[in-house]
Amino acid sequence: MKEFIEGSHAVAQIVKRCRPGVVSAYPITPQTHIVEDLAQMVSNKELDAQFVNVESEHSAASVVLGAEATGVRSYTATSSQGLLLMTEVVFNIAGMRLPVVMTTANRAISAPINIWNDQQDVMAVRDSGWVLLFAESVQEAVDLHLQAYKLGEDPDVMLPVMVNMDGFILTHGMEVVDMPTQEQVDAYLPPYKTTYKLDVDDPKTMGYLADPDYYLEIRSLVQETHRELLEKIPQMASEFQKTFGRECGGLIQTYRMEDADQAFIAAGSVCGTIRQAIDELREKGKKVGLVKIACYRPFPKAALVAALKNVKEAAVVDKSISLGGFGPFYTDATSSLSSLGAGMPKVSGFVLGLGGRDITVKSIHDVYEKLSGRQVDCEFIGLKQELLAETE
Amino acid sequence: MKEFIEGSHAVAQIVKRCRPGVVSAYPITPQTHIVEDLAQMVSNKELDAQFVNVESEHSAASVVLGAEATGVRSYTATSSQGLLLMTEVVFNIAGMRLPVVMTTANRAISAPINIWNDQQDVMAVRDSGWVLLFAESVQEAVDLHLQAYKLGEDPDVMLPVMVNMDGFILTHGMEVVDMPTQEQVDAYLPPYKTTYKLDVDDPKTMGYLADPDYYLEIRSLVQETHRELLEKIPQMASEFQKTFGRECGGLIQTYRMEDADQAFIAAGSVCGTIRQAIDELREKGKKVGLVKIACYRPFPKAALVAALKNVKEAAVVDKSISLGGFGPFYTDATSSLSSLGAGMPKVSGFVLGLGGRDITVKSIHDVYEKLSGRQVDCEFIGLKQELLAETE
Amino acid sequence: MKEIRIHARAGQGAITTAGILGYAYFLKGQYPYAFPHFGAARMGAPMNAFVRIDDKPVRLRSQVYNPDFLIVVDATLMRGFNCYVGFKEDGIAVINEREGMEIPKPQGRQKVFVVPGNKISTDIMGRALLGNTVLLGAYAAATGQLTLEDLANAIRERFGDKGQKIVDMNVEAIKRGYEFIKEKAKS
Amino acid sequence: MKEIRIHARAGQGAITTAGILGYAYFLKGQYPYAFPHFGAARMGAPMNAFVRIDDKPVRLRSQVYNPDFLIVVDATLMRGFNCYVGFKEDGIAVINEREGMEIPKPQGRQKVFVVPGNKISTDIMGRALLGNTVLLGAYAAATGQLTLEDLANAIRERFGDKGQKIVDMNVEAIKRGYEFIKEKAKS
Amino acid sequence: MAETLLKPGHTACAGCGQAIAARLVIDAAGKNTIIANNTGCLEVFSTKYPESSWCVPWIHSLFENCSAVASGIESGLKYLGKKDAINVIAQAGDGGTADIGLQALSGMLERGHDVLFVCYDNEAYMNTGIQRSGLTPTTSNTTTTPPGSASTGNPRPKKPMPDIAAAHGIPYVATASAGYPQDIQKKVKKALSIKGPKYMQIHVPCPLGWRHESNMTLEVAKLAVETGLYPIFEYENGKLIPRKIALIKPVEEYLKAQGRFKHLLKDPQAIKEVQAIADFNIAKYGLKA
Amino acid sequence: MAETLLKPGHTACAGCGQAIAARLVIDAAGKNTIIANNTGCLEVFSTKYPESSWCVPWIHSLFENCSAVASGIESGLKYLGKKDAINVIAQAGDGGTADIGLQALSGMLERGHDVLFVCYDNEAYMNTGIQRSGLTPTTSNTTTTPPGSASTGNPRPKKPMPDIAAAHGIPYVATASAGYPQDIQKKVKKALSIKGPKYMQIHVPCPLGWRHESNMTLEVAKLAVETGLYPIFEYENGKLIPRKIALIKPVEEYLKAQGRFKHLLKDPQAIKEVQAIADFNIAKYGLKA
Amino acid sequence: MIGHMTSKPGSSTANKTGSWRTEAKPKFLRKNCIACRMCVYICPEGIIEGKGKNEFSCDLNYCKGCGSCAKVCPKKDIEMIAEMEKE
Amino acid sequence: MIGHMTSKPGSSTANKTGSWRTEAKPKFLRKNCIACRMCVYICPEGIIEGKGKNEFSCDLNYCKGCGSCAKVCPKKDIEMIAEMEKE
Ligand SMILES: Cc1ncc(C[n+]2csc(CCOP(=O)(O)OP(=O)(O)O)c2C)c(N)n1
Ligand SMILES: Cc1ncc(C[n+]2csc(CCOP(=O)(O)OP(=O)(O)O)c2C)c(N)n1
Ligand code: SF4
Ligand code: SF4
Ligand code: SF4
Ligand code: SF4
Ligand code: SF4
Ligand code: SF4
Ligand SMILES: [Mg+2]
Ligand SMILES: [Mg+2]
Repeated sequence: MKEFIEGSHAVAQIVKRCRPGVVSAYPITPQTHIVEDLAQMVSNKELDAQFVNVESEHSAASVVLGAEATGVRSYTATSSQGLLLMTEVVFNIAGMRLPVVMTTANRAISAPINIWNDQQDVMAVRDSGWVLLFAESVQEAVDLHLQAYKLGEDPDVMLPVMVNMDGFILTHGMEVVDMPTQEQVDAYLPPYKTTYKLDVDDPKTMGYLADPDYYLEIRSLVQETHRELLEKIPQMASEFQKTFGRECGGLIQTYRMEDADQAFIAAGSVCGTIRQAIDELREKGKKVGLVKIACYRPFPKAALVAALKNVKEAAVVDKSISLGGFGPFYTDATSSLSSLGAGMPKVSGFVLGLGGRDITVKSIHDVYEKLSGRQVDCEFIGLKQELLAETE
Repeated sequence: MKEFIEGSHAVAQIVKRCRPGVVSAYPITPQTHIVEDLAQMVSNKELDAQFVNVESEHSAASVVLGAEATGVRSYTATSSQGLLLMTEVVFNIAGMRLPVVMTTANRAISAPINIWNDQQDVMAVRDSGWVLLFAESVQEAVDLHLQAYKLGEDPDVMLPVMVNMDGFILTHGMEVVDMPTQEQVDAYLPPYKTTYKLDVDDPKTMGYLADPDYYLEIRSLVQETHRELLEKIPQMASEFQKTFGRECGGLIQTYRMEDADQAFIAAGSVCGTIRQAIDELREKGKKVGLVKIACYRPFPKAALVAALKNVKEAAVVDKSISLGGFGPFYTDATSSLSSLGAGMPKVSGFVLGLGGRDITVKSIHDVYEKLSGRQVDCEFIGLKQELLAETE
Repeated sequence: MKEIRIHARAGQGAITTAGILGYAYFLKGQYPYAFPHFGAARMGAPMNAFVRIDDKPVRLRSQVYNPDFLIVVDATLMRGFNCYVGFKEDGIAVINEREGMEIPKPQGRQKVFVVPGNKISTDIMGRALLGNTVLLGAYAAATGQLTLEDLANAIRERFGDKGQKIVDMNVEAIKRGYEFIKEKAKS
Repeated sequence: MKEIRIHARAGQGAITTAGILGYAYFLKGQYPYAFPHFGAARMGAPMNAFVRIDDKPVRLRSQVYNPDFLIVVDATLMRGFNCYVGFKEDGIAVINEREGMEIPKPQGRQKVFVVPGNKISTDIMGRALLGNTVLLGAYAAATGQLTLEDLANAIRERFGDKGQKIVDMNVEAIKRGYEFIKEKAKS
Repeated sequence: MAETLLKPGHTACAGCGQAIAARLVIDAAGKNTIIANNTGCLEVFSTKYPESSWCVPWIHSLFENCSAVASGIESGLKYLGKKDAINVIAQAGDGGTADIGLQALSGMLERGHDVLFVCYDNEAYMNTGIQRSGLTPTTSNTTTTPPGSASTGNPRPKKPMPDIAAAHGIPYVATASAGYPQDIQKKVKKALSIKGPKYMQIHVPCPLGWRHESNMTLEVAKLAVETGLYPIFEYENGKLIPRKIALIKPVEEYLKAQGRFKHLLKDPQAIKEVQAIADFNIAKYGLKA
Repeated sequence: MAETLLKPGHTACAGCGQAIAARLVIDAAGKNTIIANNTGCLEVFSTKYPESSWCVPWIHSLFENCSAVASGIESGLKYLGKKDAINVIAQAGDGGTADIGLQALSGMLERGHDVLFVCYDNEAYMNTGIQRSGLTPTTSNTTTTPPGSASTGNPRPKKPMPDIAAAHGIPYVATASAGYPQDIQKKVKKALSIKGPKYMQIHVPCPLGWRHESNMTLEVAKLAVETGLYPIFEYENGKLIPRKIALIKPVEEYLKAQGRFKHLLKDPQAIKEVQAIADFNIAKYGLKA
Repeated sequence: MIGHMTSKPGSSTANKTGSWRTEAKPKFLRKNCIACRMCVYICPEGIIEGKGKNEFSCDLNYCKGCGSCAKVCPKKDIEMIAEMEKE
Repeated sequence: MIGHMTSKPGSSTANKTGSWRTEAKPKFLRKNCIACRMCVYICPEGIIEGKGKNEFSCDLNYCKGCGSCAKVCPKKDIEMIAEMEKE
């Protein structure tokens, strides 16, 4: 059913319809509305779940870890500093292969402190083993949560899934969303059943120590599962499309790429602004398109290469940066595209929108202008020169 | 003066000679010997410093942050879970531009828990803005600490520096080390002086909130400093060589690369084993060499490209992995090398030694064998097939 | 595509207002995207909310720099700050009147309507709480974008669970705002 | 390059032993690399220490799989575990005797010396604490790698700050181990 | 301009109790003071770049680590031989104190650093929009403990943070209230005259989060004290010194002044339970005059 | 094989007090128990893959979060409607309890989860090689508080963790000792019969870290109790119930049994100070028979 | 390099929060003032000054009009008046 | 997929820690035993069994020879004997 609804409310609604048994989170802007809604639902008995108000994100993640290990579907959400504070647990949850679902309301990280949107936070855990999905719109955020549970809880997967949605832009943006009904959700997502749990009738030991004789193989199996996900995720997207009649998820999505010889590569809500810019550029006769990274881990190397093998130039739009290195999307993308050898397009890397610096259509045009110029690996767009001067 | 000394003792000695005013750390294997030694020195009045036994790594990092902000040279060391637990502070220290020096005794990360060596821990903070140096030997670990303080405290740098040394292999390995004397250290490293500090006579506000109008520029300046470091670090290495008569540091180091048409790319102690393998391969007439990443952040793109532009094939040896992606060295290296366009060598990526799985000369030969085979991006070396089978 | 910028102080209900506005467009079958922009400050500090409307889903995620329509919830905001920045040449603004505050003159074909929102609200319920709703009625009349019924429907949907009385008062506020503009147009 | 593997239980001083051994080589101008390998277990569990020696800095960082020399600090380790795995064909082993423990036979040209380390230690100081030191003396004699003086120098440097008595006892232990082998060779 | 070390131009809400108390604290401490501040309203409203309201050296790092940062500052000053001349204050909201910052605080107390910790207790996470903290009182309506068919607001009792601090065996613990400004300053001065770790917790009404008029800050704070819901006391070397209440008022008077307790007013049973908490406090801390 | 829920084959040091206590605890709790265990000796020696000593469902996540993991387990069981039939125990060493795990523990206590927390107090970080923790007693020689010309070992007092737990207002707090095995089991059973959060702290000698013979575990534990250095008591709903000491022994008897206090034996002043701690405990907890 | 990493002490005075006031502002009547300083203590902006009786005033550049001073004055010697009213 | 993520209950019994013993092992004399169970309580390995008087024994497959049982036996009915000695 179509609704005009705030992103956070929409996510809370879909999470509720996924029937988690335990919800635990710690407040941080701009994630708060999601968990506040869930708290209200529990208070009103609309949602039969244990809502655990913890004392830090480290414990929020640990509570859902414990609940999930008890065989109960769990949910948490965080952002920015919260994600950094729970880093150790985030890695641990993946290593323990517990299919927790977490929403990250993407936000800048300290120092300096800044509550606005970018995507630096999620990058800090891109090695952790979580499946990392990125929503472009509120609709996608909703649909990805549904897919996240189904994907993570697949007995052949058993990995946690993070749905990234840009803070404020999507969490606080109100949009028209086709909300899956409870019936649809129940039909799509079966209750969580597993034997991998703490059960007094079948007592297992979880979270053991693995010495050098065993560790390598155990870690390699996580990587192996990610490799398998490169098949499963597109399958899931096409099934989803069949069931719900909407395109959502998958590894990548493309926009006007059929005949493109120039392309943007990006993820999240900025793709909308890029689409707008592309339409304008197309009107001027530029053959430009977009490859949207819908799933960042596993990294969709083959899909990306296939989508870009015919373009001449590409610009990667990163809303984060590996300081002293490059934008993470840029690095992964160029690394992957290098497999094209001599056929690799000329790719430049741009960093935009850190700390909520507004990304306008003009920003995208600025990137486009530079696409054909000197190749750059990590150029900031939109710097105010007067602020760069030494102040003391 | 030459000594036969355990890596941890050697590091503690050199740290002592750098005269830190505050040392704070939390114990974790295999970092413990370093801080235990420092504790003993303080207890014996050999070192005039405040030794702060904290309640967690999060606080260890916060204590040195506070001390450094008071204008006092500080030191901490950690490893693995400890580094993950202090992630938020690690990012914060760099964002606040406090030139803390930290030793990371590199170790695997949970789950499963494993106390042995690999380099997954440092990778979790590779975006943070810290300068990341890697030691191949105990000698290098010693020398890099000296350089670390000088580099980080440079008024034009003001960034924290992490010296990575492989856990057990270097921290618990005893080796012959030419230890810089106190006089040499004093001559090389002046006392830390700064106006960027908490001072009741010049009261400044540190750690403010920066909104979207300011944040982007402030972050970009960290990146800019990293860019400048690409010049400063080689300068520092050649000055160091002049003063101490030893090669140490710099961005990269090469071994038998003059005429090489095949190369390994690696960092840390595994480079020693690779050198051994190279010598053996050279005896068989293989023109193979090594490019060692001595500094990982800033990432030495230009140096790497220059060193490898003439090789045909290269193998990246990662002792870590971005699960669902590739080895971090592999990704950064191939991304950088892709700037060679059609001239880019064929590069394959290998993951070795996670969780302390011993890397032998044979392991390196195994990698070498695969170098000329099918190009791979992330192949595990040394997996025991029997452990990969489903056990339940 | 139409773009609306709302100026208010944190705590003055700009987001709710944007939400109702968006909802009215939604009920008409259009695709609004409404979103706030906060500073770091607290209750009382200036902030914005934006609404962007199109007949297909809005993808553009940037703030609104060249609004077609302006809604100024609190005229004191115009003290020392130019709410008209980027205002379209043929834009229409609806401003909540504030005693003693002079409203800067618009330029060219821009139209500015000063509406005694708080006064009308006080008329209706004894307090100024409905000021924004009055503005919405005025917005509909001034821009012709929405009918009274569009807005009343939106109010009913959004405030339905708050009780009939709240709904009625809000609908009344909308009507009064609407009529105020219509009256003015006549005069 | 020579490679030595030490078998011991955690807590039995294998690392100190490796350190002294390395130190003796170091004082001779060589480049030892000595390092332990622990399991996750506690005091009493089997563990290894390794020493690798060369006349230029040792770069190879792997464990020792094909030792030239073996030192077994506690013969009970050989109960159910083959300490000879990978032992070089012409390797030399020095094993601390343990009453009632049978020592497996070496193969081919391998030489194995069983030394009553603990007994000699008890002779010297009333306790078995110097057993490892005795083995070092025996190692020197059995392998010819080091002289008595090399080891005594190492002891003096490493234990100097523990007082003359400790040094003397250790030097004595080395001598006795050394002589034990020399005697044996004669007989 | 008025002489204070916390300058105006900050962006706190009108009537903010925390802004009042923070100024009283720093003015009592004086200019030879270094402050480490956790994330929270106070930090946000006083230090938006490129401006700052602080006239003393001041640092913010994260939400949870001001105690550890202050430990580092104190250690640095010790190393420099300057500690005796300079006060170090670590300060935080209730969330930054009793929840996410508790461990760092406990470590600081346990290690015996010469630091005064000040908790500005507005009884919820205000900076992020009024979520429950460990110091949120029972039944309070917050966005994460909303009343509903299955709930009367926050189900848990207020965490006895001063007692937890005192249990560490530190020399000085005190509670205070924005309702009694002079008392705050007296206690800050007393605390700073004592060597070692000190803990102060100040009740600071938040018009936004508690939903009271912006001019009611002092009144509301006083009512909390006068009803026994916010006991004012000191522990000097573990010895309890209560501030007696001349005339104890019924808790309704406090509750009805605030929107966060509005849902209680039709629920006499819930009010009784809150009264029981006040009675418990009055007995436990000997508040009866 | 002996009937126990903690099987042999684990790799604890010979004579390990923690191994003794952990077995007593789980055997008293019984098989309908789920354990969340912090990193530490106990976790490492009992669960090296592919083996495990535990016969109950057991989970380890990290060094600091067993309380939060247990909170999650308890919440999961509540959701499943199974909580009443199943005990949840969170357990950790002293470091995992009073230092790095304190905040998660405090949060668990404050939220009122029905979980028993057990701290195995061997008074240092043993798993990493005997570093000081918040529960390391004054003067103890650890690798991070080594005696030296400027130090007599650990300079700080032992953190009063049971009092800190009790200050949270939880229904049951108890100390126990490996010197009194039956008492441990009695208290575990009592604790599990009470709903809500419970805290138990068990003194467990560590032959490796304390440097005593492996057969002295029980003796040493008893001496700690008999000298007043390790007071044994319960707080039932805040009410103190001490275990009286029949014959109070001088602290030397305890100190001289252990290498970690060896440096004190030539330092009568230091011994006096330790005796003062015992005397303080005896007075504070009413230990005199 | 790191000049941009600090803010200057007291620099927030550049931010004239008096503009936030919308309804009311305080008027110091200076009639019955007993110089008890309660208004000084309680002002969240720290902008009330004065020494002797009837000498108190506030800095309207920053006053947010919270009304606390008027509320706490024991002598009712401060009054909140309409914002637009001339003092 | 996740079978390798758990260990089986009690599976550590595969690890015969009796091999760690180097010096001494307990001998249950079974003469004066009063079945007080102190040895059972105190054994860190949890390997002492027995019900009635003089019926106690331990499992030497796991006994690390710590000597605690012998030390605590109020009747001195357990003795530590040399490892190599036949029982
Ligand atoms: C690790 C982390 N988690 C969450 C946040 C978000 N956050 C910032 S301030 C705050 C609440 C502050 O509450 P309190 O300490 O009570 O101070 P107040 O704002 O109420 O004065 C929260 C949840 C953060 N900055 N960092
Ligand atoms: C975040 C983190 N920091 C440090 C460690 C290293 N570490 C593991 S166990 C341990 C000490 C455990 O001490 P305690 O809790 O007292 O248990 P014990 O081993 O003494 O029984 C330490 C420091 C870790 N695993 N994780
Ligand atoms: S929300 Fe509350 S604490 Fe924060 S500034 Fe406003 S009144 Fe003060
Ligand atoms: S170190 Fe201590 S606590 Fe750890 S296993 Fe050994 S005796 Fe037990
Ligand atoms: S509160 Fe009133 S009486 Fe007291 S100083 Fe202020 S104006 Fe004067
Ligand atoms: S109204 Fe409020 S802000 Fe203004 S002077 Fe009075 S107390 Fe201060
Ligand atoms: S301790 Fe001694 S007396 Fe008691 S049961 Fe054991 S063997 Fe028998
Ligand atoms: S010697 Fe120790 S391990 Fe062996 S049975 Fe006796 S108590 Fe148990
Ligand atoms: Mg608060
Ligand atoms: Mg311990």
